[in-house]
Amino acid sequence: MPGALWLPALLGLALIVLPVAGLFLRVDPARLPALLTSPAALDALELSVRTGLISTALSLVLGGPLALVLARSGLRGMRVVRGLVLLPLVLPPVVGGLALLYLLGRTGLLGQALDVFGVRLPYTTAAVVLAQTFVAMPFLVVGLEGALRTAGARYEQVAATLGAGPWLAFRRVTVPLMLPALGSSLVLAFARALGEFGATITFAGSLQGTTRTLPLAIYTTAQSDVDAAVAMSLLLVVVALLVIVVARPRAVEGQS
Amino acid sequence: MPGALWLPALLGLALIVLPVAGLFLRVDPARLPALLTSPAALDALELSVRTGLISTALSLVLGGPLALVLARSGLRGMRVVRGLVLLPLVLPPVVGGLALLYLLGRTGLLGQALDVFGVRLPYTTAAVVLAQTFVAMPFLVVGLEGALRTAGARYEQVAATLGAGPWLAFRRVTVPLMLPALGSSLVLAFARALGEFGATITFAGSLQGTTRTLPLAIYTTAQSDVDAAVAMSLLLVVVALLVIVVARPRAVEGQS
Amino acid sequence: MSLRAEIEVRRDDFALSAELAVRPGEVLAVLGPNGAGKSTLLSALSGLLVPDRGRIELGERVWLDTERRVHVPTHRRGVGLLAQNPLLFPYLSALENVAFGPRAAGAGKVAARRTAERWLSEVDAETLAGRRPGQLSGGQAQRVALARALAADPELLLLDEPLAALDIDAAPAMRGLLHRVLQHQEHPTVLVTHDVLDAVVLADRLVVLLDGRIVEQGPTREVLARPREAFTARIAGLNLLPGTAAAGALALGDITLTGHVAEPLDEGEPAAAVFAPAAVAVHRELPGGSPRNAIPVQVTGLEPRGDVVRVRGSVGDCAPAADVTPAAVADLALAPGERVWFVVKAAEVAIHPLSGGSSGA
Amino acid sequence: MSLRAEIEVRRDDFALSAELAVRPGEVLAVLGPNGAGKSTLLSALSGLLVPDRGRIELGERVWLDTERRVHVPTHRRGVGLLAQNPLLFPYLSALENVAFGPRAAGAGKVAARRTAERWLSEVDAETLAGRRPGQLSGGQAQRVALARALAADPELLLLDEPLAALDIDAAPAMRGLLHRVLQHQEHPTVLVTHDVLDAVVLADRLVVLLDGRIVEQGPTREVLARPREAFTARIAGLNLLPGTAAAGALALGDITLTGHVAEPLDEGEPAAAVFAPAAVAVHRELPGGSPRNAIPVQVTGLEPRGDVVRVRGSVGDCAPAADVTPAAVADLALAPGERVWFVVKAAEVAIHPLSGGSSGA
Amino acid sequence: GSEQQRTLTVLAAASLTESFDELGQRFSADHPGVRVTFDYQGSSTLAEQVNQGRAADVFASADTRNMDRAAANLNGAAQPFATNRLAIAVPKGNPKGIRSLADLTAPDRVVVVCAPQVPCGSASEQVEKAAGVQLAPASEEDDVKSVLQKVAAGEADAGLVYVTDARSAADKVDAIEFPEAQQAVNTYPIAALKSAPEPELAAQFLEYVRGPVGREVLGARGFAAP
Ligand SMILES: Nc1ncnc2c1ncn2[C@@H]1O[C@H](COP(=O)(O)OP(=O)(O)OP(=O)(O)O)[C@@H](O)[C@H]1O
Ligand SMILES: Nc1ncnc2c1ncn2[C@@H]1O[C@H](COP(=O)(O)OP(=O)(O)OP(=O)(O)O)[C@@H](O)[C@H]1O
Ligand code: MOO
Ligand SMILES: [Mg+2]
Ligand SMILES: [Mg+2]
Repeated sequence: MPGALWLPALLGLALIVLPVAGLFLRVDPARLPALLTSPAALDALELSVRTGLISTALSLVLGGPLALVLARSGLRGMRVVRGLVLLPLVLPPVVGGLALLYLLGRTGLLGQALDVFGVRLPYTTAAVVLAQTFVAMPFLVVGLEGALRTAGARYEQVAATLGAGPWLAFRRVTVPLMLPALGSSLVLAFARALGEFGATITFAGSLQGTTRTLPLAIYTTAQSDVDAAVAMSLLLVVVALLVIVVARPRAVEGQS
Repeated sequence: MPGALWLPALLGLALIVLPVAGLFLRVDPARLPALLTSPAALDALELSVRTGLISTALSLVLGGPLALVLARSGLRGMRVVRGLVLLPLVLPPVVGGLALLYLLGRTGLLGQALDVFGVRLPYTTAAVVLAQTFVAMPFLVVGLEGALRTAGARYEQVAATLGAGPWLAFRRVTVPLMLPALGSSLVLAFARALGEFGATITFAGSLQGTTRTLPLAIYTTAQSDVDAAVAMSLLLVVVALLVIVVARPRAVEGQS
Repeated sequence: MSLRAEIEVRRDDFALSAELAVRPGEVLAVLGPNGAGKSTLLSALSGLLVPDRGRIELGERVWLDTERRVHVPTHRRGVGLLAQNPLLFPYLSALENVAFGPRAAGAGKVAARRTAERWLSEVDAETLAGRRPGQLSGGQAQRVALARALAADPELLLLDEPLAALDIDAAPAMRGLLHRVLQHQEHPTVLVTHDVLDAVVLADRLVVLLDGRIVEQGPTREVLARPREAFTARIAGLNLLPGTAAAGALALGDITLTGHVAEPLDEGEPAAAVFAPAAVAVHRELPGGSPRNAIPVQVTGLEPRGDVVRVRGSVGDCAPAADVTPAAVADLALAPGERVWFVVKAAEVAIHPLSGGSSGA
Repeated sequence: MSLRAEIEVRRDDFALSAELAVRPGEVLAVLGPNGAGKSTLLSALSGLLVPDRGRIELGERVWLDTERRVHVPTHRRGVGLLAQNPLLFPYLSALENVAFGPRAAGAGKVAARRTAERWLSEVDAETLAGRRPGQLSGGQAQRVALARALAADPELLLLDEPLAALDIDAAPAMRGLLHRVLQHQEHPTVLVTHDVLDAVVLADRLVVLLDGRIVEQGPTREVLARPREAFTARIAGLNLLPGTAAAGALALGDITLTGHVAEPLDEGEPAAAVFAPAAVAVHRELPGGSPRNAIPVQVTGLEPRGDVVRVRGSVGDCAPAADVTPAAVADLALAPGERVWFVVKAAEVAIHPLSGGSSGA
Repeated sequence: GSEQQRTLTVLAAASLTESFDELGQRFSADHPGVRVTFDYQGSSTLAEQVNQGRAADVFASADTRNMDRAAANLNGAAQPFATNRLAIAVPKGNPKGIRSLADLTAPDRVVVVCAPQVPCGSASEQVEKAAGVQLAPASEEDDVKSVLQKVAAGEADAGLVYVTDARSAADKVDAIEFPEAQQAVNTYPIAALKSAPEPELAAQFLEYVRGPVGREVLGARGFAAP
């Protein structure tokens, strides 16, 4: 690696780390314990972690196969589908939330149908999960698809010559080969789900304990007390770092 | 690929495509031309594309080397740095904007220093670019780093045995090997920059022609006319799809 | 179950067109120069590559029929392919790699492990069981890959240079292993190799592929003993000089070679003189005395071959070789560029008819 | 500039400890079984692997000195490595791959292209210039990789099995190319091979690596003519039976072998009898008549070798071989498990002292 | 004539969007060569930006609290220019027949309000207290427009919004005024900023907003005079 690249690398790191660090230097340590253990903060934290995990799992279950289809089906038109998958990324989250609302809301196309069965999504925790999945899944799809294409189908072909059918090859070849990429894609998706704000507030609303996740709580708090909001962001950052740095299984990082 | 995976894949695709499609079915085609060619929309579009491209370039210039350092330096502590790089993803964008404001604002740590030279960043187009870079760069870093680790250093080692120094190996081996991953990472970063809202409005404000990008214009419009805002989102989606599906050079997609 | 295949593959500037049949228990060796299409042939048989046109059958089962749009995917063919690149699964240990096939065939964990252990020890790699492929040397990886292919116990075994990268002890050992395994199985096997020894030891029949086409085919020893193509002759280690038949002899420009004529030959028919390099004596001057075949050549190269030196000469388009002792090389002061006589007794020369107008060596 | 290296690499259950010196223009062949550490040695010399302990010098320049913490990175060593896996850059054409080295050395686009074209045609791959590595056959890729390594014109050339995967025509051609190239250069070369022929044709000196240690070293023909290790003897194609010296003979348990003693030997000293398989006759019954060496063996295997059959026997820990005609095999009804006599004339046996207590074959 | 063009920058609470857009146009028409640009955001965000040194001419807040936060950066005292009060927004046609605040407590009503942290939310708390009702909202939004938008989309049966907001969406919602709203009248202050690049224009704009044109435009949108 050319040594000169350290300069832009450090600049890039500074651009990310300095603002965040500066933010947290503003937090008054004396107020911190009270702020972080307030029921509002704890409720929000619990809700965020719970919904974040569920929507990451959902992203995996739906997005994983989608990535595989994109990378391996070899069908025409996959270029366009690949573009479509990125839509939630481009749309301002609020518009994404609107889109979900218009589809699944009481008057929405699918929402009306669901209403018949007594299922109402808006204002529920399920809506939070859906909103988060909507914005987080593309990360998983894009990350996995790239890795699948880079890895190519060689090993899956070897598995076929050893008599392994598609499922076995998938379980015993594709999945283990993808573990490192899966790890980083899951982390991306989880991080995005954890930070999701606009789509959630639009589609799910904001009610403590039910739909007010940590980012929503932070935003609401910021309306009256910016410093308290910053302190709450600290909570979010700590949780995220915990997941990313500590909890992320080593195995998933791949052999270095 | 197991055929049964088509089911969750299609479900995932539906989760993304149906809401967006539903949203756009609501747009009144008669109003569309007027909405899309209003000076407000055109100004915002132009600003969005311009800043989006610049911040994508900036993400590349700073984030590319950062990815390389993360993947290749082999230093201890890279785990933590990798976590730090994901911070902008986790932070609600508004908090990210606040962080930038506190760092680079007039009273900010760096802002004070810049002020001495007469440089004021917040509420300028440069601030839009910074905000977008802040949120978009992690995508590039994570995407590239994953690909770099997957590819391993084998080919760079071969280059070294052919007498290529780090720079040459970087230019003629690392970069071409990374082209497919670079392509998808750049698209992700550009998409994220294009959709960026919270950090921009907080750090750069929302002034037509200067800092009011398309998502901000959509937001402002939504205050008075949700349907008009949805129509403007259509513009955003079309631009994004154009970039992703059409303009994205084939070469960058790698050999299939 | 016997294999019958008829395959056509077209690529930019390469076309493979081959037709083969391998009987149950039979081993077919495929020889041919680099780029002849050997690996392409195996890809097509395994189903990893779909030929542009063709038909493949194993026993009653039709694996491919481009006309009727039949294409059975690889994993349903029960085919085993050892490719040129070992491609061991990088995240599995050597043992787990070998156990993959038995597991895929439905064996339990313990049974698959036992099978894998047996095959690993067959290829003399039991001590490597726990290693990841990244921790294996080139030859070790090759052996594990061989064990993996054999452990899957396929109905059609395809081996692409299974003995490449092996050391001088491992190669004969693996060849012996393959010999034992292949001899006792009822399935057909196709074996690609560059080493005629593999063909001789392991194969019942032999196919020579040149530029995508099969140019020779038949029982191994027969083809090697009566090579019709210069390439075949070279792999057989024999000299083959093509010319036209004359009464009990071969006309090669203004040279006439006499020898043993195996089959009746018409005068003027294309034919070739075949003889071993060991049968060739090298002389500076044309020797007198009893009638002998003497070919004037220019020395083009000297290659030590174990305890003899192979002297390569050129005459017209042909490059016959002579094996002589190092002492003779010194005595004769042989060196590239020198003009000498290759002398061979008529009793050592066999004259064969040549099918078609094959060109010189 | 000569290469002097002293290297120690430790891995879980493998340790390499080697010391070598290669003079300018000299070619050192490294032979050894799979997993002996040959590739590891080249990795260390090239700088891709940092040894745990050691010192590497090329001429005046110190590339590695673990004590003084000197480690010159690979690209500053001017070293060229052809690894066991061709690893052609997948996004470059064959020509661009070969031009990579010259470009890295600072040559202009046109000049590098010309150099690359020249080397491509040297390896007989000029028609492949525009192909991507994915479109090359195994042997074609190997040739392009060879051209790429040579085109870089390194100050130390490291070749790991450069002739693997090549066909029967390409292998001698490439060997000839290497011979020409290596003969005329002033840089040292280290050549890893499994083929003794490569060593004989290409190398001035030879090192035999066994289990990470150098067990034999010296001028190629000398080492091959007087192998002290069974492995060396096997690669040399010679039988080597280790025992203890007796007056003009070798005691091997209760068998005594007489032969030509090259150097004075003390009685009881470890020594070995060396003879060619071709010199061995096989008999069912112990033949009478003039004094001969007769060794009772059990047949363990039969391997056709071109026009002869190599009969492998076992006696004690040793596995001597005999080359006989197929007719003899049939006459004697030879088969594995049979007990026969290997008979060899005293004039064909050389008795060499053995350094250290090397074990049997 | 871009050389002569002067630009006035106004930071205004989001609830002023339609009124100020119109005011801006009329101000430009009355002052040739002057362009007015607006940045509409939540009042608290704008106050924070002003405190972080944002250069602008005029700041119009939706409440006095946020204006007070920015006091140190104001050029002269803030002056009230409009008031606003809450109304119940219901989907067009009032399908659930809502008449009063008390009607919102029925168990199957989906009600959306502002969070207590934002001005409209604290106003909602005050009117609840005054009416002696305890709402169980499905969501507490961060701004009025979100509340309005949920009602307009039919996702809520009712929401507490400002009269002005309800009127701006008159084609989608009906506004139901209720007496307790008088207990939480919200005052909008406006002020020039110290950092103003165009202090003169800023003063003129302040006058304009508080003058007859301003009153007319604001009044038409439902604002009351202070
Ligand atoms: N993907 C491809 N596209 C175009 N040509 C190809 C491709 N793959 C192989 N070829 C060409 O097809 C021919 C046959 O290749 P194949 O790999 O079958 O040769 P082979 O007989 O196995 O040679 P080797 O002994 O070197 O392994 C070669 O000329 C090769 O260059
Ligand atoms: N990364 C590794 N970790 C642990 N052991 C390794 C690793 N790489 C190689 N080895 C072991 O080191 C020994 C030497 O390997 P090396 O590749 O040098 O052998 P080699 O002489 O080149 O063999 P071959 O002829 O098969 O190529 C082998 O026993 C091998 O299993
Ligand atoms: O106008 Mo506000 O500050 O969104 O209540
Ligand atoms: Mg091949
Ligand atoms: Mg090796």
